[in-house]
Amino acid sequence: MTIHLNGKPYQTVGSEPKISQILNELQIDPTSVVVELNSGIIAPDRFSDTLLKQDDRLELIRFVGGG
Amino acid sequence: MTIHLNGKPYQTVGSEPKISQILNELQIDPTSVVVELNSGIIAPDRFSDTLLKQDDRLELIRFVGGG
Amino acid sequence: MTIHLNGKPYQTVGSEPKISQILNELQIDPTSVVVELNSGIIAPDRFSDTLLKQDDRLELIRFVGGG
Amino acid sequence: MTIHLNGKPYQTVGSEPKISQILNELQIDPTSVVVELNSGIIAPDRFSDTLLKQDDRLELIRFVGGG
Amino acid sequence: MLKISDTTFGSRLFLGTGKFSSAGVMKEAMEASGTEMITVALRRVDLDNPEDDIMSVLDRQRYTFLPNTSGARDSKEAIRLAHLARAASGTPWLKLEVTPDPRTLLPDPAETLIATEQLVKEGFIVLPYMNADPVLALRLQDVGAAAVMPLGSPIGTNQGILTAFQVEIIIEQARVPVVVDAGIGAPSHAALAMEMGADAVLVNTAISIAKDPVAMARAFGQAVEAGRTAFEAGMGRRTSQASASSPESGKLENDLGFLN
Amino acid sequence: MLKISDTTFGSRLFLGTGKFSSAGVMKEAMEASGTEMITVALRRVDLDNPEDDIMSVLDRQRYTFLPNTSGARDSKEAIRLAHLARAASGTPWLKLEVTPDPRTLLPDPAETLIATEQLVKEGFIVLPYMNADPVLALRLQDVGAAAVMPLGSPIGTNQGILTAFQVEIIIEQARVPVVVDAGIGAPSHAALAMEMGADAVLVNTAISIAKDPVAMARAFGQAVEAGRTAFEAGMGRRTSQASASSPESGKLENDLGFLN
Amino acid sequence: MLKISDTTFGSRLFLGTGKFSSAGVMKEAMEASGTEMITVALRRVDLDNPEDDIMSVLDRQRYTFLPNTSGARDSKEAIRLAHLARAASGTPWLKLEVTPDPRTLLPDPAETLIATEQLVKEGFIVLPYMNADPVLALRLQDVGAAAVMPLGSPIGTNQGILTAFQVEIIIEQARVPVVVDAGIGAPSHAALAMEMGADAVLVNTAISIAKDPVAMARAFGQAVEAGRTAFEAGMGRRTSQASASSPESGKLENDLGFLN
Amino acid sequence: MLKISDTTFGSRLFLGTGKFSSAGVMKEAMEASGTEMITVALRRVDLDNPEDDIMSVLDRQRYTFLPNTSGARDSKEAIRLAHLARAASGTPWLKLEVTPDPRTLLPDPAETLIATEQLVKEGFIVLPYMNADPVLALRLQDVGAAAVMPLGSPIGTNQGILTAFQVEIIIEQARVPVVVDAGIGAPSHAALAMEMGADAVLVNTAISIAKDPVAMARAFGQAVEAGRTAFEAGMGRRTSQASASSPESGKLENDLGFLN
Repeated sequence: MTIHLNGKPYQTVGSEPKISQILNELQIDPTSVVVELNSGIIAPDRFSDTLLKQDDRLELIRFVGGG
Repeated sequence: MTIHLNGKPYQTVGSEPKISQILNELQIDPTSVVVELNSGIIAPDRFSDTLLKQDDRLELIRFVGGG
Repeated sequence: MTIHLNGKPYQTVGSEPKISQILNELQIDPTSVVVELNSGIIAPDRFSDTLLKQDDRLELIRFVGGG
Repeated sequence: MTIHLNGKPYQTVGSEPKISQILNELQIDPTSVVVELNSGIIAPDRFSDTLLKQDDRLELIRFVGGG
Repeated sequence: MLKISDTTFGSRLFLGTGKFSSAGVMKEAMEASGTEMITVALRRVDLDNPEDDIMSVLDRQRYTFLPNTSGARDSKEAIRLAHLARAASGTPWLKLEVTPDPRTLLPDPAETLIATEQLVKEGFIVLPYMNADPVLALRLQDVGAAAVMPLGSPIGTNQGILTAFQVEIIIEQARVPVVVDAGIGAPSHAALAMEMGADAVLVNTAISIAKDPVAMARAFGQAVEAGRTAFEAGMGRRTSQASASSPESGKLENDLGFLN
Repeated sequence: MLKISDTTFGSRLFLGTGKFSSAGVMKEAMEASGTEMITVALRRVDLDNPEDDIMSVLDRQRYTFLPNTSGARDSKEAIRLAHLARAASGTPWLKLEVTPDPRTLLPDPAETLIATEQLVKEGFIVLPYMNADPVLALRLQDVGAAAVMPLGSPIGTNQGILTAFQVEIIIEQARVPVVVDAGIGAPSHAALAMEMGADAVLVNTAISIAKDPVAMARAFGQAVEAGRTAFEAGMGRRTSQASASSPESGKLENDLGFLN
Repeated sequence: MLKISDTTFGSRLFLGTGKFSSAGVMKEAMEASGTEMITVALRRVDLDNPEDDIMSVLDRQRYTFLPNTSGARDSKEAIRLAHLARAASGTPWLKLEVTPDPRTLLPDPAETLIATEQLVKEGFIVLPYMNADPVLALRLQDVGAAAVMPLGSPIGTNQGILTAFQVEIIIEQARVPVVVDAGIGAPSHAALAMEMGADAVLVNTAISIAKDPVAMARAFGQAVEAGRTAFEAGMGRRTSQASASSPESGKLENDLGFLN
Repeated sequence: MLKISDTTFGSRLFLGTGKFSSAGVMKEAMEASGTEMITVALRRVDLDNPEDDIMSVLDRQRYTFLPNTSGARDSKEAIRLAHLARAASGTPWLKLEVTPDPRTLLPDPAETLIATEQLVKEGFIVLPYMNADPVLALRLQDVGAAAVMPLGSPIGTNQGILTAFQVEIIIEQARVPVVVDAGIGAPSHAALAMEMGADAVLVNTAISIAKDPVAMARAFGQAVEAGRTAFEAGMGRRTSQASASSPESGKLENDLGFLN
């Protein structure tokens, strides 16, 4: 299944994966990112029960050095 | 009769005077001013047929030196 | 006897006094000043055997705050 | 015969030439230059009767653009 | 040739008419300056001097009149003054001023933007007075400002162009004429503005309160021409390294070798 | 009217003749500038171009020639060049330059003082080029300098009058004309010098290396006039407090009260 | 003691975390600087370096984190970033940046005002980055900005406080802390800001791209303290008249009279 | 580590002792500043206060004393004062001041050069106070000055380093330490001098007449350290082009593309 991850197409392993699975695939510590799904922010406690659908727009954001 | 002329009370000579009469009383050249009556601009060609009522707010404005 | 002390006339107690006597009269610590007599610097060890004569020009100089 | 002209060796046509001859050889208008011979300035009216000797130091100077 | 909206101007010096000692001096100064653009303000008629009318002494054929909205503290007051100005002048030219703080007389960027957008829609030719803010300048152009008028320093301070780095950016990005306004206190300031590439400058008190306003007006006129001419003639860069104007000396020898 | 020694000058702009692309351009630029005082340097004749003579193209009736001693590294070399200059020009006018450091081309104060004193005794009209040093300016006047020429910034840098505070003191204390020299890279710099009360400015490379030297010469001529006119017309002070050019608004009321 | 919203800070130096060569250098520099306030930006996770997480290396107890909205071109984008920042940081602190022009990276006054008003209503502690515009500073305070962050000069230029006259007015009128941001390229710039009465300064690239960032961070920390101490110790005025530090000489007599 | 003649100094701040309100405040300020070099002047004993002796209150082990020749109007008077200073201090250290004009208190370049040469021959360690004249600085080094002390602006004006371009050249060419003296009115000025590469600064009235001289002395001490540290840490260049401290945004896409 294909979603838009950080603006680029991304092929998920299974169909309708959970956000937590995606983070796991990508080896991203869930506590280190903020997640936006189709322009809405998803709270960390919903990562494990939020299913992704075809063409969903998923954004994984975190802090970086800046002035 | 009393109107508010440029923010101050002004006693008109007659009752319900025309704007043109006021200008005449004050010896103001009608072509040298722009007239606002109760916040609406009055065209010069209406000076002679616009009657003033008690408590009307009349503003006589003109250009002065400025930067 | 009169000498010129720091540019002003000064009446000495005795005649032909020594520099050390003048400093003593003025209650000036000899180690705190440099002494010029008639434009020549007098070393401290000569204060006690240098006699002043009428009209000598004696300058008593010391450090003060400065930038 | 060799002289030093403006700091460089210069082979004169004849021996003991006059300054005026040198200027002529070089096609320099005598009124446009000031001449120094062995560090002394030579007046224009002496160009035609001043003879140059071996190793003389001749300087031909003129105005140029400057600030 | 300077062109604003569809009007061309032979002079790049705009003149304010405030604080002149007399109408006669003002008229002479205008002539001496060579200006073709004159700013005026709106005020209530002084009922004790009903004949005192600046427009009666000015040649309306010779000068373009640019009414300002001085006194307005927000976009609403400025728009109201704009309507009065158009009614009084019969022209759409407007120098938009929105200055909420009577102490600094500095312009309000947000209210200026709102008023510009509205007045452009109403058909005014709007020249907004603004802080030297490059982004605001772009926004004002986007909504149709006919020119932008960044300030050099606070009005009346004669401190010149303290905002040089911002004005340079504004000029670089401008799609409409840039008129430097406020703080220009000396001909050298006006010349500098033009050398930087400004299209015009507006000067008032530096001229009107000079000991000899007519001579000062002439001086500003010359300085603006000088600065513009220099801009067009291609000025040299600033460098940190000295270079001789006379021919460089070469290596040193005996005698006059140092001249070479 | 500017007067140096016993000569009066109708223009307060002195022009250097270095680095022009051609004699024709130089002559046109001189005319456009309105200058009456021209500097020239001394160099060895270029034996490969014996006809190349600047004096042949200049109108000696129209301009006063001010030979400089550029290249001199000490008072001895400068005095020797002065003698050559007088022999070549037939006049006692001299711009004294003593610049030991070819990198900065900055003047030597002690050697300049020595050479000035000597050359004045020999009857030269000496205009010493100097660092903007107020005490040195007094000393040079004491030994008979006909004018002093403080630098604005290092020659050829176009950085303008970085030495403003010193030049102001020099002008305040001057008993002879003050001519600001070096670093004047824009008409605004020249105007500023005149507004400060300088008696004249000397400009060279800013004009000669401009894309259009003739237009630039005209620009400098105008700027010098503008600055001088402003100086005489009495300029306003700089202030830190804003003041309106339009009539001040009074206390606020309803309606148009903000206008009053 | 500096207080913003309800938080007090022992250091008046805010540190940006951009462009450090390594996390180790960044941490050392933070410690050397003495800062207690750190800015960070938001970006998409680099999927090729999923472990690369700045927050994992920073001590959240020791520093207050001030997320910025860098990259936002209008109020809408800035507000969206603010929401992400709050979700990521768990705090309401926000450095609001709205910079539509990637070339100058200068802030948009109108959009900044809109976003500030909205985010304050949502409970954010908003520190807007702004042009040094005194009227805008007043408006931002009116809508609830916790501090204002006027720029000294364009970000990354190291040109210092080119906006001094505007910053002085902003400080004079401020009801909230004034933090000078952008362009501060040297400790002397930071000291000057504090001497002017600014409440704090934000520095980033001047430290992070220095040859020795840790030493430079220490230098800025000292300079900020020095400037603040001087401000509180009461600095002398600038004057145009010289006055001796050594006792003045009196009237002149013979001998050492010049000393008196 | 700063080294002058054969003496090394742990602090790059030299302190003048003029105009302190009391000996106690002066001593505390010295300690707070961290200075190791103190200047003093010579004056006739005040016969009405024979015990008033500054040397009795100062720790001669802790500080190097640098007597000045303030009051001297020419080389002869300066040399005479130098002899008195050596007799009074027992050391060859000397800050040479020759200031003929009591109004500006600016130094005389020619007389300073003469006195320096003579006093060096007599074995003095001479630190001449001088106008910021690069050629004079070279000449003074040629005759044996142990350091050069160019002025930043006229003494007591607090105007900072108005002579920046000259001081930069002096530092670049220096073979001995450069100590910026006079006009340093704020810690930011002192930091700037050090950032420029000066070896030390001398401060007096900015500290002694501050409301709180002890705090101000501490501030200057910190600022000098900060400036020196920055100089050694390698400061970034000034640029005219902005550059982001946060990661640059890439090309624009949908959604958060502006972050990338």
